[in-house]
Amino acid sequence: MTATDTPEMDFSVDPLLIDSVTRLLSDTCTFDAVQAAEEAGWAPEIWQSVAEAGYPWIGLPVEAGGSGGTLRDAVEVIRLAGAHAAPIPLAETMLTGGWLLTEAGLELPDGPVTVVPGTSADTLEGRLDGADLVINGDAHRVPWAGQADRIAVLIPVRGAQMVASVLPGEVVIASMANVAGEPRPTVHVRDVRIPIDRVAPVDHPRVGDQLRLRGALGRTAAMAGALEAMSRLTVDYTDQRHQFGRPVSRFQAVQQHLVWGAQDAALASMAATVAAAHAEVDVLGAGFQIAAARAVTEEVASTATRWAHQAHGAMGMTQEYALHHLSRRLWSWRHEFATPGEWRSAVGRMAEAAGPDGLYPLIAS
Amino acid sequence: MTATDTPEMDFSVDPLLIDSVTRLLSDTCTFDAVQAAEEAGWAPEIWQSVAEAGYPWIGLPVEAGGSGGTLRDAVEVIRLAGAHAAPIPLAETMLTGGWLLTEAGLELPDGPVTVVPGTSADTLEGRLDGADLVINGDAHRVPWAGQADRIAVLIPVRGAQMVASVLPGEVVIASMANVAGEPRPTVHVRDVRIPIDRVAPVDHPRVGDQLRLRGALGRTAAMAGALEAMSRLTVDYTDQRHQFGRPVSRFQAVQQHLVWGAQDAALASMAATVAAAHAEVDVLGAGFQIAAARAVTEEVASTATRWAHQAHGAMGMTQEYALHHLSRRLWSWRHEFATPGEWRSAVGRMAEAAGPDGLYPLIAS
Amino acid sequence: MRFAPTSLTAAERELQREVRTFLAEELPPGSYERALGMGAGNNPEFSKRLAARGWVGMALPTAYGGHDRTAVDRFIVVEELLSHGAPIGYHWVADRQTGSIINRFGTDAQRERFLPPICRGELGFSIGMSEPDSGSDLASVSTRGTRTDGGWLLNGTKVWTSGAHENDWFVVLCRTTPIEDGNKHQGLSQFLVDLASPGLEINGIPFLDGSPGFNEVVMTDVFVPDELVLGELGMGWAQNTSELAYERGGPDRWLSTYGVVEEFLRLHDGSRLGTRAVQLLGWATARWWALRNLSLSVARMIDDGQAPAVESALVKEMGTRFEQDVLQAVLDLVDLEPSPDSASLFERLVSAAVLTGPSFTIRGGTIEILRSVASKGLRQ
Amino acid sequence: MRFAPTSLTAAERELQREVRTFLAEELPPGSYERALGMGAGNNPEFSKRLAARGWVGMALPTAYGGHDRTAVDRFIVVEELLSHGAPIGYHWVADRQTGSIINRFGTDAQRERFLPPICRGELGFSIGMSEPDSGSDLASVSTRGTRTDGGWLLNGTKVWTSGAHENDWFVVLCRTTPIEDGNKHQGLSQFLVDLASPGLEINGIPFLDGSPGFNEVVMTDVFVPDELVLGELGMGWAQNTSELAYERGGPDRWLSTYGVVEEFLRLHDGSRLGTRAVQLLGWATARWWALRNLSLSVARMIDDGQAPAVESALVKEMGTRFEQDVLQAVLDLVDLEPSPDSASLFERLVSAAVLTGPSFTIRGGTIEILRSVASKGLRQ
Repeated sequence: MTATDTPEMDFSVDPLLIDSVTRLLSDTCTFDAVQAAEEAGWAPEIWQSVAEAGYPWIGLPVEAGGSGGTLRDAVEVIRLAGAHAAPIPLAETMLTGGWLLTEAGLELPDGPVTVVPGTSADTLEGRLDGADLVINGDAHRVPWAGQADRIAVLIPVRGAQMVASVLPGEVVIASMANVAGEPRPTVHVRDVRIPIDRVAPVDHPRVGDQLRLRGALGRTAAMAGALEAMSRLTVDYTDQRHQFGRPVSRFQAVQQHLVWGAQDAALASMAATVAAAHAEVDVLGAGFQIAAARAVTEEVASTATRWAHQAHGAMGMTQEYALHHLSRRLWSWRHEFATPGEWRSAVGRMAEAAGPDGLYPLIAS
Repeated sequence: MTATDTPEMDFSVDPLLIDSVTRLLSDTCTFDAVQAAEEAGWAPEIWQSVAEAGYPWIGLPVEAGGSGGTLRDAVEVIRLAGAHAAPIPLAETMLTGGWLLTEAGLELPDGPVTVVPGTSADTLEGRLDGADLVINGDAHRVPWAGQADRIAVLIPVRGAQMVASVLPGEVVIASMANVAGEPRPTVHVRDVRIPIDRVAPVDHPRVGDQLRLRGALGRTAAMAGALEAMSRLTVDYTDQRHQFGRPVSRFQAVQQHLVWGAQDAALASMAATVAAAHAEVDVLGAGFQIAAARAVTEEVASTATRWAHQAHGAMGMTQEYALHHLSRRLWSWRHEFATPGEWRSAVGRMAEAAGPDGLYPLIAS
Repeated sequence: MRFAPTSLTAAERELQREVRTFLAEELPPGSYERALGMGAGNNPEFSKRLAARGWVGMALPTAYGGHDRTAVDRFIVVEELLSHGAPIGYHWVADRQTGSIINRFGTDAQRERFLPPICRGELGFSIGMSEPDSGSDLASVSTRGTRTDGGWLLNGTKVWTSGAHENDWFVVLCRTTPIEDGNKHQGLSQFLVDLASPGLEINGIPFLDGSPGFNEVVMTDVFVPDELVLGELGMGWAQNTSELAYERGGPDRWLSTYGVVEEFLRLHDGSRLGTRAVQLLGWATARWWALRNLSLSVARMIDDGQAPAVESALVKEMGTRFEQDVLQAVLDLVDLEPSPDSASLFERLVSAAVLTGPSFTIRGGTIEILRSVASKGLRQ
Repeated sequence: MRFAPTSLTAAERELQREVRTFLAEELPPGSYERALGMGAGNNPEFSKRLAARGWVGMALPTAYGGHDRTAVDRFIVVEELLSHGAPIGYHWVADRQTGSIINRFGTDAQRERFLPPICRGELGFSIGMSEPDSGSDLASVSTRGTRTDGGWLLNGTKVWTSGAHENDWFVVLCRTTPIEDGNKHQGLSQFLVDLASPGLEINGIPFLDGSPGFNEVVMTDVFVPDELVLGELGMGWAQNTSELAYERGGPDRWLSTYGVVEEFLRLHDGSRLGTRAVQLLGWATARWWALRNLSLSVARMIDDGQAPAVESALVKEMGTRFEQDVLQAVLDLVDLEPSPDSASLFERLVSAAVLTGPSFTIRGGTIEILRSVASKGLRQ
C-alpha cells in the first residue's frame, strides 16, 4: 500500500482493549447492577473493576497519571459504556474532567473526576487571594459531583483560564437527577479557597471550546452505543414476541420501526466514530465534525427511542425490562453539554460561513 | 328543541345547491376537461355552465348582482370545486374579487373577477387625478388575471381604501403559472387611469384584513375538498391495485398511508367548515378560526400528498392519472394568500396574546 | 367516514363555564402538581368533590345515582379536567369505562351494587385484559374460569393492570369455554372481581422510572360467585370490543401534553416569544383546535345514536401521535436538561412527559391496531 | 449490519479536486439550469466531455474502454456531479447500471459491442422492467419471449421506461418459460433490444406536469437475435436482483434536493440568516455529512469485496426520505409561491423538486420494499 492509497483518517482502535472492555462491561453491567445503581446514583463496584484495569484514564498521557492510548480508544470505550448503560462517570474522567486536570498539570486522583459543564444558569466566579483561588457561586448539572473524587472547574481569572481541582467536601451538593436517574446535582460554592497545589492556569486560549467539544463528543459516543444496543434489543424482542400467531417482527408496521431504529443507530455510530478520528488529530479542528455528529445523534436519539418503545409496547414501559436503561439515558444525554438547538445552530452557522460554494466541500469534509 | 339546546354555530348549507353543484362539477370537470385546461389556463366552457346556474356569485347580495345565499354556501361550493379540481376562478369571483367590488358598490361583470392578493413584492401605488384614480406598479401572482373580466384592486389613497375595477386590457399581463399549471401572472400597471365609475372607496377600515382572511378561507376550503377527493382516490386505487397476489390496501405500510391521508382530509375539512361558520357571523371576528384552519390545512396538504403519492407509486407520477390534478393544486394553494409560516405565526401570536390561562379557551373557541 | 361539524349549545357553554369556575377555585395555577392528561394521580377527595357536582357518572342513569348526561356534556367536563391537569386518577377508569360496561352489559343487581358508589366517586376500578403473552391479540388470553359450586374459580395472570394497588375492584377477561372450532372469540367471559379476594396477589410492576403504575395480578383459585359474571356468560369478546371503542377519540387522546405548552407559555408570560416559539405555538394551537372539533364531532355523533367507530379510531391514532410530536417540538425548542427533581413545574412536566410519552401511542390499543381498524372502515 | 468508517485517500482527494476543477470550469454557477440529482436532463455533449476525462464507465474493464476504477472513485465523481446538478441524464443509466450488468452477465461479444460506446458516453440505455400490472412484484412480468428462427420474438408492454424516447437501447425483462411449479423466479430472461427495432412502439407517458419522462414501450413480435439474450437464458431474475442492488445507497439517493439548499444559501449569501434558517441549515448539513459517511462506507465495502446489501438498503430508504424532508423544511421556511416559470433559479428548483419529490421514495424500488429487505437482514 503506497501513501496515496491510505485513507487520510485513522479510525483504528486497540482491538484487545475493546475486547476486554466489552467483556468486563458485559460481566458487570448486568440488568440488576444497572437497576441497583439508580438508588445509589452510581455503581462503585463497577467503577472499581473498570478502574483496576485502568480504563477510566484511557487517552490521558501516562506521564500525567493516565493510561495512555488514543482519544479514539477513549471514545470507543465511552461508546461501549453507553451500550451497556454503565452507571459510572467514565466520560467525565477520561474526556473532560480528568483531561482538564492533566492539561493544567494538576494531579489525577485515584477515583472518578467530574467537571462543571457550564450551563447558562451557572454563576461561578473566581478571584485570587495571594496564591490561592477563591471561588464563589453555583454550578448546575455537574455529573456525579457527589460521587467524584474531584470536580474540575475551568474558571476565568483576570483574563487567564484557571483550572481548579475542587474536593466535593468543599462544596454543598444539592441532589438532582436526569430522567435516567443519573446524578446531575447543583454545586453551591461559597467562598471556597483552593490552595495553590490544586489550581493552575492553562495556556491554550481556547481550552473552554475544547472542553465543550470534548463534552459533546463524549455524550455523542455514549448515545451511539446506547442506540446500537437499543436497536439490537428491539430486533431480538420483536423476533421473540408473538402476536396473532407470528413474530411481531413480521408485521410491516414493526419492520418500519426496526429499520428506522437501525438507521438511527448507524447514523449516530458512524458520526461518533468519524468525529472521534478528527478529534484525534485536533479537537478544535474537528469543530464541524463534532458539532455535526452531536446534532445528528441527538436528533436520532429522539426518534429512535420512539420507534423502539413503540415496537416494544407495554413491556418497554416497565422497570423490569432493560429498554429504559437505554432510552432514559438517551432522553437525558441529548440535552447535556449544550442542547440540541445549540448544536444544530452551530452547524448551521458553519454552513452559512462556508457559503453556497463551500457547503458541499464542508459536507464532504 | 329549546334555545339552549341549539348549537351556537350554524353549519347548515343549502342541500339542493350542494347537490346540483356536485352534479354539475362531476359532469363537467372530467379528467380530460381538467387536463385540457392546463393548455388554456382555464376551462371557459366549465365556467360557462357554472355561471349559467349563477354559482360563481353565491354569497354575494342579490341587490349587488350576486346570487344570494350564505358565505357557508359559497365556501362549500369552493370545497366542491377543489374536490373536482375545477379550473376556474370561483373563489376569486365569490369570495375576494367579486366581494370587493360589491363592498365598494361597483358593478359585478358577467364574467369572472379576480383580485390582487398582495405579495411582499407588489409595488402598486395610486393617486387621484381629478375624479380619476391613476395606478402604477406591479402586482404579482394575480390568479387568472388574463382570463378574468375584471381585476379588483384594493389600494390605499390618501388614507382612504379605494377599490378599483381594472380591465385586463388596461394592464400588461406577464404569464406565470403555479405548479398546478393555473395562471398566476404578474400584472404590470403603467399609469393606468381608472375612471370614476370603476373606482370607489370602502368605508370599513379593515377591509384589507377581510380580504386577506377571505382569500385564505377560499384556499383552505379548496384544499379541504382536494384532500378529501385525494383520500378517496387513494383508497380506491389501493383496493384495485394488486401486488404479490393481494390488494395493496392490505399491506400495513399502505394502510398507514390511507389512514394518515384520511386523517389529514378530515382535519382540513372540519377546519374549513368550522372556519366558514365563524366567518359567516363576522369575518374579522373569525380571525383565529380562519388562521388556524388555514395553518392546519396547509400542513396536512404537505403530508397528505406525500402519503397519497407513496401509496400510488409510479402511477401517481404520470399525467394520465388523476392524482396530480389534486396533488399539484395542493402544492400550489398552500402557498397562496400568504405562506404557511405566516399563518402559523398568526395563530402563534394569538395564542401568545391569549396567555397561559387563555390558551385552552382559545382552542375550545 | 364522516365527521359532522358541531358546536356547543348555550346550555353546554354554561356547563363549560361552571366547570371552569370550579377548577379555577379548586385548582388555581401553582396550587397543585399538574398532571399530564389521564395519567393523573389518585386523589379520592377530589374525585368525591367532582362527583358532588354531578361530574362523575355523567353517562350513567339517574336511577343508579348517575346523571343521564350526553356524551358532549362528558366531553366538556373531561376536556376541562384534562387541560387543567386535574388529579382524576381515582375515578377515571370506573367513570369512563367500567361504569358504562356494567350499565350496558351487567345485570340489574350489578348495576344497583356498583353504579351508585362509582357515581359518588367512591369506587376505583381496574381493567384486567392484557396478559404476559397476549397484548393486542386479546382473544388469546389464557386466564381460565372453571365452574365450581355457586360460581367460578379464576386462575391466571393479568399484567399492565393500572392502579390495581389502589383500586377496589377489577374486571377480568377469562376463557370460560376452551377453544374448539378455532373461533377464538367465543367462550370468553368477564368477571367483576374484588381485588381483596383470597388467592389474588397484586405485584407492582414499576413504571420505567420506578414510580408505581402497572401491576401484575396473579389469581390462584380466586372464587367469584355467579352473580359477578359480568352480564351474560360467554359474551366477553363482544363486551370487550365495545369496551375498546369507548376508549377512543376523546380529549384524553390529544391533551396529554397540553400542560407542557401551557406551562411553557406561563414561564414566558409577559415576554415576547421568539419566532421559533411562536411557530411552535401556532402549529400546536391550530392542530389542537382542529382535533378538538373532530373529537367533539365524535361525541355529538354518539349522542345522535351513530356508531363512529372509524372516526374515533382516526382521532385516537392521530391524537396520540400528536401528543408525542408536541413534546418533541418543545424539547427541541427549549434550553433545558429534563429532571424530575427540577424546581420548575414546567421542567417537571417535561420530564414526566418524556418518561410517559411512549405509552400514549400504546395504551388502550396500539396505533398499529387502530390503523388496521380504521383503514378497513375507509373503504365503506 | 455493520458500516465500517472510512475516509478518502490522498489519491482519492486528488480525483475529487480534479472533478471539482472540471465542474467549476464546465459549469460555473448561473451558467446552466441546475438539475435535481439523477433526474437530470440529457446532454450528450457533456456526457462525452465527461467520458473524455475518464469519468464514464469507471467501473468497467480497461479492455473495453473502461477504467477499472473503484466504487469509491465512482462515488467521488458521482457525488460531485450530483451536488453540482450536472446534466448527467444521457449516460447515467448506461454508466451506472446497464454497463455493469452487461459486463457481469453478458457474453464477450456483448461486452465488445456495447461497453466501448458506453464508456465514451455515446450510448444511452433504458431499463424495461416494470409493466402495467407488475410494479414492486417484478417476477409477475407478463412480457413474453418466444422462440423463433435465430432468436426470439418479444411481445408485451413495458411502462415507466425513463428516457426511451431519447436513448438507443433498452434491457427488457421477459418470461421465456411459462411458470410451472409456482416458482415465479425461474424462466425469466433479459434481452438487449434496439429501441429502433421494427414492431417496437414508444409512447410517451408524460410526467405529471406534462414534461416528457416516462415511456410506454409496446413490443409486437419484436425480433431479437440469440446473441442479444443478455448472458445466460433463464437467469433474468438473478441478474435483476443484483441489478436492483446496484441502484442502492449511492449519493443519488440523498442528494436530489441538495441543490435547493445550496441555492437558498446563494440567494442569501452575504446577509445573516435568521434562526429558523440556521436551524434548518444545521439540521440538513449534519445529516448530509453523516449520511455521506454511511454511503461512502458502502462503496468502500464493495471495493473490499463485501456485499453490503442490507447497509445499502438502509441508506437508500433513509436517504430518499431525507430528500423529501429537506424540501418540506425549505418550503415551510421560505416566503414563496412555487412556479416553474419563476425568474429565480432557486424558485424553479423548488418547483421542480415539488413536482418530482414523490418519485424519490418510489424509483428503483419503493421504500416499503427496501424496509422488508433491510429488516430481514437486521436479524443476522
